[in-house]
Amino acid sequence: GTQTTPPAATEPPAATQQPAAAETPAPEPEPEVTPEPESEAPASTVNTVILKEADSAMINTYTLLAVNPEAPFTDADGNAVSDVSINTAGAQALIDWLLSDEGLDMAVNYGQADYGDSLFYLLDGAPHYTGEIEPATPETATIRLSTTTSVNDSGLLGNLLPVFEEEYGYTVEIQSAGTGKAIAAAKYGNADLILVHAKSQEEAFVADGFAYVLPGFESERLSFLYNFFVLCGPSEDPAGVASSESVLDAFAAIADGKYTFISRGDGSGTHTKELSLWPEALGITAEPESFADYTDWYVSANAGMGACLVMAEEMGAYILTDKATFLTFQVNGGIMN
Amino acid sequence: MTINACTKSFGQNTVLRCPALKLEPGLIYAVIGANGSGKSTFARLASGTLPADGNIKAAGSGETVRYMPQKSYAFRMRTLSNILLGGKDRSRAEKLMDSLRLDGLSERRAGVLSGGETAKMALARVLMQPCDVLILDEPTAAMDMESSAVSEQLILDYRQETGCAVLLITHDLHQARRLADQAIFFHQGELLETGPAERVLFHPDCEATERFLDFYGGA
Amino acid sequence: MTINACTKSFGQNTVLRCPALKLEPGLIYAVIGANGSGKSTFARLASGTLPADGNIKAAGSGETVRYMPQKSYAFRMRTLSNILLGGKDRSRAEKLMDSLRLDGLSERRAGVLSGGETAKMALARVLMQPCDVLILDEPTAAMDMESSAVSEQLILDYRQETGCAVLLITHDLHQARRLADQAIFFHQGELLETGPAERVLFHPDCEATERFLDFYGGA
Amino acid sequence: MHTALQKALELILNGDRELGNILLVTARMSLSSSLIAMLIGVPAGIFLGAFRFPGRQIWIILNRTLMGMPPVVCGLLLYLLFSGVGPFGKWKMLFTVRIMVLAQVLLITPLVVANLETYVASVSPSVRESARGLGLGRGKTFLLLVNECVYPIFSTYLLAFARAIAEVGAVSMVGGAIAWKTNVMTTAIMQYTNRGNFSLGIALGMILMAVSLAVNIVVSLLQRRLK
Amino acid sequence: MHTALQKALELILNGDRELGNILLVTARMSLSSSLIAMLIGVPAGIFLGAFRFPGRQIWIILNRTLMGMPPVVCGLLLYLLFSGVGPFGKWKMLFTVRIMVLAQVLLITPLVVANLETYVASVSPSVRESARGLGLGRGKTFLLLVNECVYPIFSTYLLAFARAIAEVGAVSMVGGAIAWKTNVMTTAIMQYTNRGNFSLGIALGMILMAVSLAVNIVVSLLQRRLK
Ligand SMILES: Nc1ncnc2c1ncn2[C@@H]1O[C@H](COP(=O)(O)OP(=O)(O)OP(=O)(O)O)[C@@H](O)[C@H]1O
Ligand SMILES: Nc1ncnc2c1ncn2[C@@H]1O[C@H](COP(=O)(O)OP(=O)(O)OP(=O)(O)O)[C@@H](O)[C@H]1O
Ligand SMILES: [Mg+2]
Ligand SMILES: [Mg+2]
Repeated sequence: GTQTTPPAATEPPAATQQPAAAETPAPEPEPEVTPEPESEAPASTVNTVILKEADSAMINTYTLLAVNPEAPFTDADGNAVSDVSINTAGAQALIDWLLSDEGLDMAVNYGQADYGDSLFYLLDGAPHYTGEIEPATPETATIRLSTTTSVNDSGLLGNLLPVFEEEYGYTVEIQSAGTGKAIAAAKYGNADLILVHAKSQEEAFVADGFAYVLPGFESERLSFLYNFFVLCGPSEDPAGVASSESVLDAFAAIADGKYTFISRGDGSGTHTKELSLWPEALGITAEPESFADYTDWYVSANAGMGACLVMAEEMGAYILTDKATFLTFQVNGGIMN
Repeated sequence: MTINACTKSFGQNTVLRCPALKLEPGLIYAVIGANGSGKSTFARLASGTLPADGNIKAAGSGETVRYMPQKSYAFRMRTLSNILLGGKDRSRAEKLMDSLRLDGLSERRAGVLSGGETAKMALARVLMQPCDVLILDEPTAAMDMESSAVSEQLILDYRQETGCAVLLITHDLHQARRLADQAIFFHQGELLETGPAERVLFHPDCEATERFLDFYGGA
Repeated sequence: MTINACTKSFGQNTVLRCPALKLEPGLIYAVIGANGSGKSTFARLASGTLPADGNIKAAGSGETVRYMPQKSYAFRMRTLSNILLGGKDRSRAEKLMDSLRLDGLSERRAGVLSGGETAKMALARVLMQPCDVLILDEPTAAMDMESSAVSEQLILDYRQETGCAVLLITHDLHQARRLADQAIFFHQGELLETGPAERVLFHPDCEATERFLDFYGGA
Repeated sequence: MHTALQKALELILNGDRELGNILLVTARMSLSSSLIAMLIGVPAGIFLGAFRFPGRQIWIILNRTLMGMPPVVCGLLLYLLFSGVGPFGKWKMLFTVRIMVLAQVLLITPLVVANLETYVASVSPSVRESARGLGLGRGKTFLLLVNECVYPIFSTYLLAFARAIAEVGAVSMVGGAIAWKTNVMTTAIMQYTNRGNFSLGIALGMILMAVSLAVNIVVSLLQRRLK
Repeated sequence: MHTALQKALELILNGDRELGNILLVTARMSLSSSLIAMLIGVPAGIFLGAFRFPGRQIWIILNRTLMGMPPVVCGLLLYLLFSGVGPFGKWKMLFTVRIMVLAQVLLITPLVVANLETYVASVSPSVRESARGLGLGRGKTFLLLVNECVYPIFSTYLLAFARAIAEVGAVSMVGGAIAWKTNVMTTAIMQYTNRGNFSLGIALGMILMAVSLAVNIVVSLLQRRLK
């Protein structure tokens, strides 16, 4: 079964709830795979459980950025490229809608039906759009959205976008990849807007001039949703992270005891977050050289969240993940017997 | 050795119909007949390289058979190695190659040999070891006259040494006359006539045989 | 037509050394020699299917050459289609097949034909259209006597109709005598003797030729 | 395994609309790419196997090296070339089925060429000698060689099709696995696996293998008749 | 492209330690899997191509279908079999090079079998007739067939090696692409691509192709000498 530590004080109430997957029927995706009841023996189900969540250090903020059509695009060899075609009108319409009452409402409520809990929460002071939304014209109908796997795999976009498409006549093409690649796609002129969750990378993106301030908004970075990264691990919790003071202590305990830890290692938002949580003395960075001496416990998997969760389950390892992905993974059965 | 009665068809095309046949050890049987009359098919059945209809085994069991097909296959190796596939006795291989004037070619890749050279190699290969029945499908068709004569002598010697029965398919009636004790005549897939070579080749019973032999005079 | 002087080597092994040669239209040249003496290589060079050393073109230009290789290849199609590859004239194809007794086989897949049948198909194929030089590499070696006789007649007719020169490689000296006006003798890759068939085949100048022909008596 | 089978059947019997779309895109992509690869590769392979020309050996080695091009590299190269900032960005081909087909053609053609080359090298001397002896030109000889290769052409087609339908690295890179547009069986399997939905992944895998099996049986029967 | 080339050269010249490890794992994995696949596939292919036995046609179709098994499906199946709760979970093979080799062998062997089968089917009648005529048994005939197939065996090996070194779907699934342990060239390329570091991805791709080219040249020269 799954269990968690009590949430830290900063949390909105909803986030403190343990995912009550078993209680809520999940009719939409696959009715026949019901998540294991909590009472069942751990061996026969997903043994990886949330051990540490809702720490203030673990907030996972999702940000929308519209790609600047005047951005200093360069090709792979660094030569400047002009006239890259970007569907600015489409990107604006999608952002307007996502930040409208309707869009925000749907986003915040997503997950209630399947997981008994929201997967995303509204950020305090999130930008809010109240104006008109441009309907599609033949030139602007196709919107290229580059986003991270967590947003896509959690089913959030699949739930929201059909409503938008239906109402305004757009088609949104979603490419999902790790944050690093999602941002690179935009830099290569292959996206009209991006939806990512790695502050430092977003700021670099803005600093390089690839984003711009949409009319009616104040900032290039439109952070609007958040949820939490969670530290997961075997239910036995040999490192005792569940009872540690803070998530930083938890990471220190893992490193101290050399308990196996799975790192995404793929430059994703989750990876970026993880790197910031290790004790500085270890010197772990994205560079493989930096953890060459820790290979006995630090497993850099360079894979998607799903694959890493699988590996964590398999190795009885600790892992950092975003909560939405973890819940989706769990509802889907995670491991087949 | 006995060859069981058998037939061979491809689709509805019956290519061979052959009654049971007894081969006496030590005799040479010339197998003659027009192109497409089923001689090679007969040889394949008798040698066991092709199953007869109903998977009947044409060849009797217990006897060893050696068979030189009409199209000699040169294995992807040296000429000498090809010959040694027929038997391990190196000195015999060298003797055979000598008599067939293949001695200069023992290290040549067998695949590049000329038509006649390939035939000689295949003959040497099949003569490397004794057997009970030796089946030769037009062994000398591609050979020059000297090699042909040598080959005939080698076949006679082999028969002498091993006491085997020999089935010799040939279009060369001179050759048949020189070598054969018995003759077997195939006509349109039927075994039409068989008997002492003298009789079949000179005073055949069947009209078809006679007609076939007519062209002999012209040759 | 002229054949340029040329040589052919494989590695350090020189297989053919041939002086320039002039072929008169309307004459049949018998090409004789022991196995491996280079006859087929000569035919390949003369037909242009093999480049001579230094990529010299052996055959003169302007003349059309048709060539039947020693190993006839049956293309993966019906017998009749195979023959029609040689020329489009369907009635001629049928006439040729009739005379060669291939008429029942026109719809058979050429790949399954017997050795002699394949040779006859290949001969018919090459005789489908007129040409200036016809090169035949042991065309009748696999044929029965009747087919052989028919083939000889077909070759003579073809020569008559087209006035072409014919290079006929053969081990059958009877055949050479019956058909050839001229004879060319190869010995160990050298063109050793050439001249009127009468002389070369009966009163050769060279000792090697004489030795080669000796076995003729025995045959 | 059992659950997966059940799911596969359910998906098919319920006529799942998304599955239908995925199957359609998969079929479109793998059929067109394998056929185009054959159209280019068969002639090239026969040419390379049968005719001697200067630089032939280099072409053969080059082709074999292309055969070893990792799909991810192929995908990456095309991605860069067809990106908005790339030289062909204006064609707007990224994330379409067309570019997926292009990537597959680049990956499969060398395979087809190599297979044909190997086979033709073994039959071409006799074929060419006989064809030349009949005065047939290069064009006719070439057609005859194609005809001789019918059996290996079928086998090669199966190989090409198998690769086209099973490939994921290049296809996901240039196609983007966009739902309802460029999502094919393999990328869908990846997606489900990434969400931890293994049994749905296996279910799709089973459907894919069933499609493969059906194509195989049809082509094998055809091939048998032609032998 | 230019930047990528520069990066590739830098990586090599600097003797990058991680690159060294990746190359080593790649070599270990692709050499062993391609060789094992040959050891199984060559005999099986020759057997299937040369000898008639009941059910042969079914085996051929089965093999062709296995040829179409998507790497991701293969990876997924192995994953399920070797995961902790799977039947072979006790062997603790998941996320090791050994299971990557196993996955590759499963993927490559059918290819090897199909290639050999096609070739052998064309030479086997003559070979078997002659061998039988010399009284050679099945074992010797089999060895002769192997000897006749040396040329296609080399070509097939190149194909097998190319697939082994270029595959990414199955390998990443069962191997986990763990840095310093099971990370190979293709998964490393994926990694850099995922981070948006395309030119480093291309640089690795170039190195991979260079390795491929070297192997090709060596094998082609060997093959030429043996012809
Ligand atoms: N590729 C090659 N490499 C080495 N030697 C070769 C090659 N091809 C042919 N030879 C040799 O060249 C010689 C002449 O061959 P050719 O086929 O011309 O003989 P031929 O006179 O036609 O003989 P036959 O009467 O047996 O047909 C033979 O000894 C043969 O072994
Ligand atoms: N697979 C097959 N399908 C159909 N017909 C076949 C097949 N194999 C052989 N034949 C036919 O069987 C007949 C007999 O062939 P076989 O090879 O036994 O003749 P042969 O007497 O040896 O002739 P040759 O003197 O020309 O060698 C031929 O007419 C041939 O076309
Ligand atoms: Mg015969
Ligand atoms: Mg010859």
